Amino acid sequence: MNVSIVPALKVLRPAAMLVIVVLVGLVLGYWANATFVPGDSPEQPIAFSHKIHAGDNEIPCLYCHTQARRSPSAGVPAVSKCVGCHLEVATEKPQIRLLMGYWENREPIPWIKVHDVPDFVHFTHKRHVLANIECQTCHGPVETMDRIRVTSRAVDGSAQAGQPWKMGLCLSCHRENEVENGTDCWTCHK
Amino acid sequence: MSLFSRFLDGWRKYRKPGYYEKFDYHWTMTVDLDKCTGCEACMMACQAENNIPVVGEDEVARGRELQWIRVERYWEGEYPNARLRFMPMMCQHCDAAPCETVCPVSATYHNQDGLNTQIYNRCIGTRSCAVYCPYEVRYFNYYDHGWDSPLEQQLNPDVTVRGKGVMEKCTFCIQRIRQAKDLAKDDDRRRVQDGEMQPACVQTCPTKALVFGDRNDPESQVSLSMDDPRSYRVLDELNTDSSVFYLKKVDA
Amino acid sequence: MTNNVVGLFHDPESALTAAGELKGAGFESLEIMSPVPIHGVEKVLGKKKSVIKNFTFTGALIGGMSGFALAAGTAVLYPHPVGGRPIITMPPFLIISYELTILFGILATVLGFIVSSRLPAFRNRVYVPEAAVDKFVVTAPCDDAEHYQRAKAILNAAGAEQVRKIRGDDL
Amino acid sequence: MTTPTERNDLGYNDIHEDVVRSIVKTGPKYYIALATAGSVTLLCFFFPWFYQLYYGIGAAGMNHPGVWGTYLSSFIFWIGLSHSGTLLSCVLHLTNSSWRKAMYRSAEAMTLFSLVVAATYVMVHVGRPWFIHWALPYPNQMELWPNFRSPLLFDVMAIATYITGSTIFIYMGSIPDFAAVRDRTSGWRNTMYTLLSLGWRGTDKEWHRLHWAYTFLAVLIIPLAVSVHSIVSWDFAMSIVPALHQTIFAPYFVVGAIYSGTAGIVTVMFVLRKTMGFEQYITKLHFDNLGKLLLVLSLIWTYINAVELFTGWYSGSSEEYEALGYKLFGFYAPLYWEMILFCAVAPLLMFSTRFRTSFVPMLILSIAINIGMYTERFLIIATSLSRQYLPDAWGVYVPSLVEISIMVGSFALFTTLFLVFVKIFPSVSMYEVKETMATPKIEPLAPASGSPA
Repeated sequence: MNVSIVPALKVLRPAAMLVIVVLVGLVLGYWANATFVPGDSPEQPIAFSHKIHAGDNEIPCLYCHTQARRSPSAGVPAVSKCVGCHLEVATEKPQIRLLMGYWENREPIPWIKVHDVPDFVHFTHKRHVLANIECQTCHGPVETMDRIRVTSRAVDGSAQAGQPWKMGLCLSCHRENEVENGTDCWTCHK
Repeated sequence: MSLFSRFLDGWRKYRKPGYYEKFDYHWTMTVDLDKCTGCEACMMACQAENNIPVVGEDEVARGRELQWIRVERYWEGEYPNARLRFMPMMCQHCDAAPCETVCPVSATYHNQDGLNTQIYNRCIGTRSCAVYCPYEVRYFNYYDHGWDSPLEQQLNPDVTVRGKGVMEKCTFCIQRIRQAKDLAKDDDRRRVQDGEMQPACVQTCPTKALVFGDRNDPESQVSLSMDDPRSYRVLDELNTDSSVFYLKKVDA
Repeated sequence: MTNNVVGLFHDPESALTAAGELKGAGFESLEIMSPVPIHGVEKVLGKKKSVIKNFTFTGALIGGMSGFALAAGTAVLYPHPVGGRPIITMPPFLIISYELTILFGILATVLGFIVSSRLPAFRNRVYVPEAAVDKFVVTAPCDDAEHYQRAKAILNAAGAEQVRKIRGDDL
Repeated sequence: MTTPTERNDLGYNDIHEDVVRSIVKTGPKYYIALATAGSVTLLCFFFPWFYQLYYGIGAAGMNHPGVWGTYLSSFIFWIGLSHSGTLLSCVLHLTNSSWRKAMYRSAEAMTLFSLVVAATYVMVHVGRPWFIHWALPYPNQMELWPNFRSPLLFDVMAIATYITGSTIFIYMGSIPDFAAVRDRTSGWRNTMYTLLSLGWRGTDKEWHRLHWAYTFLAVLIIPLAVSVHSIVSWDFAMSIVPALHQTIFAPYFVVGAIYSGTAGIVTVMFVLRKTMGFEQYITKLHFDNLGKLLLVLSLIWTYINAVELFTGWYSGSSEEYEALGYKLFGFYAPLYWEMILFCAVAPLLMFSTRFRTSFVPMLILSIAINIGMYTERFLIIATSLSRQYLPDAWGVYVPSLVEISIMVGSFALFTTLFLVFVKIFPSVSMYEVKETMATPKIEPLAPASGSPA
């Protein structure tokens, strides 16, 4: 007669394999989702390209998002702002005709909001713009994007496509720059 | 800064109590009970400013009202010689607050403005802070309260709408304090000036019984009011070191 | 693969006697299996020392220190001034450290038990199921037939109810 | 050595048979009991809880100022009930009391399951249980950690340690028994017991190691158990609420916990004895000894209660006076006097040996004590919160139907867990009962030849 736990382990082998496969699948799935699946990037009513405007033509962000330096929200430009240029520029392109359609109907363009801070956060663009923080610090390389896409920054500073903002990002930056009351919860949550 | 040097730095800085005495601001309120008429306008102003839901008759009857400031009524003597006294009671923003130590998740703590914070999205709803608070000024959201349309249109966008299972309390209108500081920064001023900012209740009080300001500024209205000989703090014997001073009602 | 001789006894005293005699006759790595712990094994098979106490002590020590480090370290990483107390508040942090002392002490004791008793058994080991019920069993490895006969004689003389041979390939 | 069994002719093999039978032979009664307990748990515990999760804590009767209610008193009750099993078992192990051996396994199981129920109650109690993990220390990208200065967090740490410790303690004490059951079972049971027993063989070395490991665990768990209920008491005593801010709370809670836990053991012993056929192992001796312990505990408990009243009265503070008067004559006064009757007066019956050795009266008394102890926990919260500093905030708290249903359901949950336990664990420790007996007399396995002189 003898005793060991090996036979019992053998009986459990299929179950253990199943658990391992499921675990590995979960980890792989998470990784693949984080790496390959593009983040939130909805199709806008007009295929506006930040690459053409901010990248190729080097229009400063604040030229259109004028409210960013004055108010908590950066805002989207009014249709008149677009039309101001596009009465002259690239008037024949189909997307511009779409734009002119809104202009003539006196309707705002129903842009879909892409970048949104999580609930319970009061973020103000004004203080960050006035502190000379590059827009790309949080929004990623917008000037290279044809269609805007959620991009945040890892705590180490690298751009993370498809990732929403997390509190650790705000905190690490506030800590690095020794912002006054930068880690006080009431600075952002109230 | 590496983790270890942050640890060492923190150790040196925070080993002894008392570091909190060097607040940037020390927001303080005084309540002149001689001037208070018990009109409860402060309660209404607070309700409107801070998105405080109306819980309804039934819930109030069960003792679940939400009101960050309440006017307590005390009768002294028997009819017909009864005298009525009012005492507006809101979060006292104690510097040695009993509620802060008990929160297991640091949803309430003391910030550098000398304020007792309440972070709604960190709160897990153990309700211990409400038990520990001797002033009974912490209110709990027993349900998700809604606003009948179109009342939701009047919600203050600068204040979080709290959901069920969250503790809430008076913040001295932190959204207004932040705004005042924001404007002060724009003007390259270093400090918020006295009277530049007032919480909703102070702004509304018709008899100016409430005074709000920075205690660190010896010239401020609140500092002068605090030094009044009638000044006292409620339950001072508990050593909560509260930031709301009451000026005693003087009987004629 | 070594063969084993197994003697079943029905009381602990005769099992101990048999074990003593086998040891005297030069058999080594004797084991006594029993349904209950036997008193007096140490006199026959020699004193045992366990390393468990070292595990427990080390675990408790590490637990106490890491408990304090956890509480104090996390408090300075994100300082939240609370109730006018210092950030590194001794009395409550010592309570955390006390609890972790015990937790790590317990976990280390379990580890010490597993290490020192060589459990779980991943390789087959000599076993007699009756030992879990009411028999006291003496086992000794024996390589050849001559050894086996000698052991059998000793066991029978000590009053064994049964002597079995468990061959190496059975294991 | 004294034999705790009534019949002295019991052999090793009889015990073996009895215990294995209690595991493998399952009658329809068992399944009926399990199904009943399980469905009551589902209906009375989980269903109302989900209702409460959906609508918010408002489903319970809590209000302002009674923000804590029966959820917390049930939590303390279950934590308290957990105190006797493992603690008593450890003390009796270290003092080498032989009467412990037949009952300690089920007492420890009681500890474990009470703790599980108590931990569940924490989830029921908090307003947003889906964020309960924020109270656990784990690294995160915000470097934001729980507040280690909070007595509630001491609770988290202490209860986590206690659950770990008592699980390990009951498991380690059962390893030899798992091995014994392993040899008698087949199929999935055999697989389970092989793994649980780790390949235990009962060699002299293994026994030696087990003895020391077990002793060290016992030594570690005694201070742990004392600390757990002290910490629970600090949830209250560290506040500045008039009737809660008392230095005597830690010993008060520990004594109360052991008291109600011991009464719980008496109840469980009685039920096990009747339903599992352990009449021979759980005897008058156990009831007698537990009765003596209960009597001592009730006297200490009464004394501490008197001290609590005295300090309140002697303090001369108006808030303490008010709270004290409210406790004795206020809204909750009938409950207070019921508690005094059940926990201080009725246990005096146990001065009589005849009472201690009668099973049914002991059962009734043990249940009465636990009802009284539950009331005590409820009163600590309800009366103290009703009368605090500012008279404007005085109020009364009454539990709602949801709370009462969850309380009933928690007992069913405990019963369900316990019913599962008796079919997996040998609920009487075989090897330790064997240890108390003389060398085996009957030999059903081997032929009688060669029996020693």
